[in-house]
Amino acid sequence: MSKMDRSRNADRAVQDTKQSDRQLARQEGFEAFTPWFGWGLAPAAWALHQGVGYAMVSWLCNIGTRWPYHALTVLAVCLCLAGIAAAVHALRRSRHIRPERSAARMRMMALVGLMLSAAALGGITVEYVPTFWIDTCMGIW
Amino acid sequence: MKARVLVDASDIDRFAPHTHPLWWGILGAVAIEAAVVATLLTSYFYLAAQNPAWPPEGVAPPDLFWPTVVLVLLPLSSFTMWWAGKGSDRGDQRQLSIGVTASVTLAVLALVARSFQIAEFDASWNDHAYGSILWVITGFHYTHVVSAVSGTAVVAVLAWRGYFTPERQLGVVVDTVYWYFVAGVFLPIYLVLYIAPRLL
Amino acid sequence: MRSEGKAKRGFGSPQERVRLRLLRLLSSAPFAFLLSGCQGIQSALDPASRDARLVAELSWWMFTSAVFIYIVTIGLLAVGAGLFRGRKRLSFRSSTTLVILGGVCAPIIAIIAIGVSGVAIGDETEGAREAGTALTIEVVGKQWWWELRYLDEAGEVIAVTANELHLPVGERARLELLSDNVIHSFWAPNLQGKTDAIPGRRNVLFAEPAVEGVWRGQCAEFCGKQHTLMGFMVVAEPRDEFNAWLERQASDALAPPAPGLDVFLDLGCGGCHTIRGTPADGQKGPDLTHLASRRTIAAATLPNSRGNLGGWITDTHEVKPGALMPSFIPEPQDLHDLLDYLEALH
Amino acid sequence: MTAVGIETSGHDPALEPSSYGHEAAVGREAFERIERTWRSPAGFVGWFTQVNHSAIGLRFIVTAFVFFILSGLLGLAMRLQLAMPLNEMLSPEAYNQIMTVHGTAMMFLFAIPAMEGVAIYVAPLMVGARDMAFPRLNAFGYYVYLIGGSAFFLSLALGMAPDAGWFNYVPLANKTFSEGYGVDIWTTMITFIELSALTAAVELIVTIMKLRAPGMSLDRMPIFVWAVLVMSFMILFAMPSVMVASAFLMMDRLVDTQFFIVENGGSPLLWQHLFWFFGHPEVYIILVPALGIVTSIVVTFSGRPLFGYTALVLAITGIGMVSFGLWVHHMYTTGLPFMGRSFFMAASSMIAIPSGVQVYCWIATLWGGKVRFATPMLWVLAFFGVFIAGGLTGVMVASVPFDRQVHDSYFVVAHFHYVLMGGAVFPLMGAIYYWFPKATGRMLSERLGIGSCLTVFVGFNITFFPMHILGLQGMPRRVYTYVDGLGWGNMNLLATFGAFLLALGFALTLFNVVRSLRHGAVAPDNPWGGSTLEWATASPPLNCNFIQQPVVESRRPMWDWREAGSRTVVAGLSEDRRETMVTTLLDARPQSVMVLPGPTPWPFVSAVAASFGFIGLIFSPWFFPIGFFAVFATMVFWFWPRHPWRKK
Repeated sequence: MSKMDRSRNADRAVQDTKQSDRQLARQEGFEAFTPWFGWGLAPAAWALHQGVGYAMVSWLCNIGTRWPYHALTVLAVCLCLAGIAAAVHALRRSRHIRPERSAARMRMMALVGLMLSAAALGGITVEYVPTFWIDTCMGIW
Repeated sequence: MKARVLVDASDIDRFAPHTHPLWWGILGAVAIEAAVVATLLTSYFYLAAQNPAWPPEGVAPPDLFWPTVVLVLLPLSSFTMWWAGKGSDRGDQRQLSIGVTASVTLAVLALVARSFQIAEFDASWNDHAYGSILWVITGFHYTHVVSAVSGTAVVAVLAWRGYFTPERQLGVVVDTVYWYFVAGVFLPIYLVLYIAPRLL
Repeated sequence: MRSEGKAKRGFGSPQERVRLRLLRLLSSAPFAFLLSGCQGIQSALDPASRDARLVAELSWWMFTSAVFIYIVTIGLLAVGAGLFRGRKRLSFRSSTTLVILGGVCAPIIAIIAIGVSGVAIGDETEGAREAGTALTIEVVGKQWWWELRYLDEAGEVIAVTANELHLPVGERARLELLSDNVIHSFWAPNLQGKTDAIPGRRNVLFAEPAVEGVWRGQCAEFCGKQHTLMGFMVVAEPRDEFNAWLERQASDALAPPAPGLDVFLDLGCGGCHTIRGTPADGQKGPDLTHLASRRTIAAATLPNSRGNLGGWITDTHEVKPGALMPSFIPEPQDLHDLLDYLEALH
Repeated sequence: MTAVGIETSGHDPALEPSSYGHEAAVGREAFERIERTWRSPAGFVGWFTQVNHSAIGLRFIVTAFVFFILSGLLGLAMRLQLAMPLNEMLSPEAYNQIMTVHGTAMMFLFAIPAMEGVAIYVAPLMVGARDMAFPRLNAFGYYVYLIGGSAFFLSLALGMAPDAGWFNYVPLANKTFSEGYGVDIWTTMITFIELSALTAAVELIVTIMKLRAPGMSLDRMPIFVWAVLVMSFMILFAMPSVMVASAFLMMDRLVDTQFFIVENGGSPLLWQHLFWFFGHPEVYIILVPALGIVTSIVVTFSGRPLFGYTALVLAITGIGMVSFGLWVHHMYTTGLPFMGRSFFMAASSMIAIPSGVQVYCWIATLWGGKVRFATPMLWVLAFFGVFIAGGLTGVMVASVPFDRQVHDSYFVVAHFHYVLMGGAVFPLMGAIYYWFPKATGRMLSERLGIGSCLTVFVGFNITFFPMHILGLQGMPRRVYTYVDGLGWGNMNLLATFGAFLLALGFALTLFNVVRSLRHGAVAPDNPWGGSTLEWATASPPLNCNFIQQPVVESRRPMWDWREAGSRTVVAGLSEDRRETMVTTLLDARPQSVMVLPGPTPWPFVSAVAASFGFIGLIFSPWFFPIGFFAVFATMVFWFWPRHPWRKK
């Protein structure tokens, strides 16, 4: 294989061993993690809302008020919004990233993170809204 | 079909302990263990919520002295382990051997303290669900310290015999990661088993 | 609604049943799915209460929508995968539209429908509704039969019976589900969805028959060897008939002491069974004080007849393998006396 | 290239070369040297030392299907017993054991290991690795599975099988109500077998994250690999829950702990929560890789790139996430607060969105393509027909009031067979027809395959469709018989008839496999014209998988290479030791080279030591320390540090 072949393939290829992920991350700093936020925040927000919400139902019935549950929902929604914001930021940012291959990968991660966060937000909504029509103490004997 | 060579691997590093897949494998094992601990602690709170009194009437929450000793000893042993790893990175066999041995000694002391504390438990495992979960969580962690100590003891023996070259230090790196986990996981256990019954 | 007579219809000779069924199957196989959904004294499709009717209607709505969605999806697949040749490839935009409409919008509509109907019907069926739940019954799951304790307003036990739940028509009865052994689940599909009887818990279920009738129910949570034959009957009757029934159940045994009672006691039946007003006061098995008033024996397994009763006593494990009651084989005359006595326990 | 790449033309497998010239690529001498380095030892003793992923993966698949046949026969026995009311073919004792073993074995001994087997066999090939990251751990996992599964089935032969159901609800599974060793065998053997699932999960995660061929960044990974990755993470977080639960139950029975004893502060519902927190993700653990299989087949047989790659990754990840938030829908009837249940009603119906997205992405991919209806594709079509129906009933049972009627009735039996058979077994059969040529070098008979697929599809629907109606007519699950006169006889007889048709269909495939191993047409390297890397090696795969590790520049390297007329590869890997590339997590840039260990008996010895401890635990708690130190001793030998390769 000639030198010329090699250089012609340089952009498409992966000969860029010197520029590792870690170096890319260092160069990007905090930015490198933003596409991942949605992946982490969405399940966390949903698990928090569902798990803690579920565990607190009997207690809510006892104390006769629902504000802790509303507060929990606000917290979970904020987490989802943070995930969405980070993903949107990463999407914008990915335009400036080189090589193009890394940018494409980053766009995909950000897109999935964005949609996961949106899905979690949807999940929280469909769990939260019906509770307005449900008596907290129903089914507790 | 013609082959076009795009990557030449002949010069690439063959010994890369910190990016070695085994390092990721141990992270996987740690994730599993962490999930087990989380399940155990959740079960603890679930059982607590199902019972009118927790610990049950007439049972005192476990004493704080020995667990606190363990809480000091285990991070200390992690520190010596880290120091040993530093030595290993530099190829300093002596620092590795001393560090690892110190860790094993500290952990054995922690085990002794833990045994005293188990002997002091006010509840037996077969009295009440409280006793059961208390013993099981404690036993789970005890077993892990024993396995970490046994594994590290082998590493220590090998270290004194000069077995680890910079190419072969993978064992040390992996053992260290696991050690951090075993030491670190005691903190949530400590908070749940010893502090929570006093606050709730 | 199904009458009591029909409830007993089925317990015929097994060979004959099989032959009949084969014939019926052959003649009606193509329509079997459609026809057989509409009958049954233990069926969620034949509601006898408002609760069950709401759920049945919900079911039909869901089935219809599901069939519609199924046909549309499979139809699109068939068209797309080349049912008609020369179908053009979808552009990126139409593909996206397809995925968003079919994969996101349709499910969202389904989720909203499920949520709204689930909350609304759940609220109707699980709530006490009007406070008029004067009647409280403790339903205790046993291995493998049901003990029913009727309570008065103070929560004291008035009457104890087994495997036959009587309810006044048009009133909402509160069933409190208990167990002192394993988990059972009380399910009378014509009246209400099921709820578990779990040791250490007191779960509540409401039953409100809208019409007179007799239905069957069954344990729905696997509870050991004889989970299968752990049935019960539900009888809905007008309030005055119910009152008369309850009054009789509350009384001591109405049968006069007879030779059969001595056989009963000599065999040791009293160690497990209670006949109020006699020395028999065992707690392990069903209360037999008014045994003859029940329609079935062995937890709604057999019709209550002299022959079945005799067979049950002498060959318990042929009828119900694994049952905790041992078989007894008394002298023929003793058995007759015993059966005479048991049949007199009205 | 756009994410869709609609423009790319279809691929005709007839144009594929029969071999990509593996020997010619490096020359005969080097080829033989590399193959010798990677060869698995032969012979009886050699068998116990093999570690190559292709060997271990095949073993997982074959063993899983043996268990599938055995549990399927148990299913037939149950159907025979239920063919008519008050049938006395099986005693309740026998029926309950058979029912428990059927359920447990189908889940733990067939479905998960079969999916893992396919993943272990295919995923490393698909990512272009020469083997998995921890070959010896792989072998260990297999022996654990083999020993545990065999011991479990042996208990049925000995008549002491567990009989408290595959879900083992306490208090029924407590010592008081389940005497004998049955439930102990369940708790120990299941925990033991989970160990194998966990090792496979860690192994797959690390292999996928670190051993991908250079250039295969995360957005170029085949969907199947994504699915395997998600499955592995799900195993990682779901299995510990059931391990803890079964350990609790084991201890309750063995050393009198009180976790589930109500009188002493225990809670039966704790078991249900822990069990279903595992049990619900479990069905998605089985489903998710099947979705990957379906995607692979759809892409190959429509001959065009996948529509909605990102959407599918999202759907699979979303299913993984949502599946952990559904477990309480198995407990709607346990008397939990209604508001609590409403959360899970919402979450359970949410799963319809990712499922819908996938189905429509596949439809869009197929739409207008030149679809080839070969057997793998037929199985996928059968999957559509069955799985969509199962998914729809799944959305129904999410509804609390509806579920309170059908819960624990035959409706649910119908529902989950539609989902599990439709969602896992049909794609798995498709996978067999799809990858059989790759694994054996022989094609399966198309004729027998079509016959098998049709028979299975018809038999399946005759068996399980009537169960929907039976359930609504009030027939509860887990009953060994039913009294006459409730109108259930016809449907049950029909279902039994269907079950035999179903069995016949599977028997046809079995016959096809056995026959084609000898007499099948010889398979070329890429018989279906697939786009992913497993088709780049010989059929059956070379010992080293790839004589030169590939370099990837898009999502469909095989099609790129065909167009360009040349392959892109890695050079410079050693010929006389087992080397494979380690690449970076995200963009798969070359990072280092890993030297893999060769054949060794230690995993087997270690697995035997572990099984000694676990089987002993059925009888005495003292086997815990004994097993612990026995395993430790073998592990020391296993991990004894040696120079990464023999010095010349």
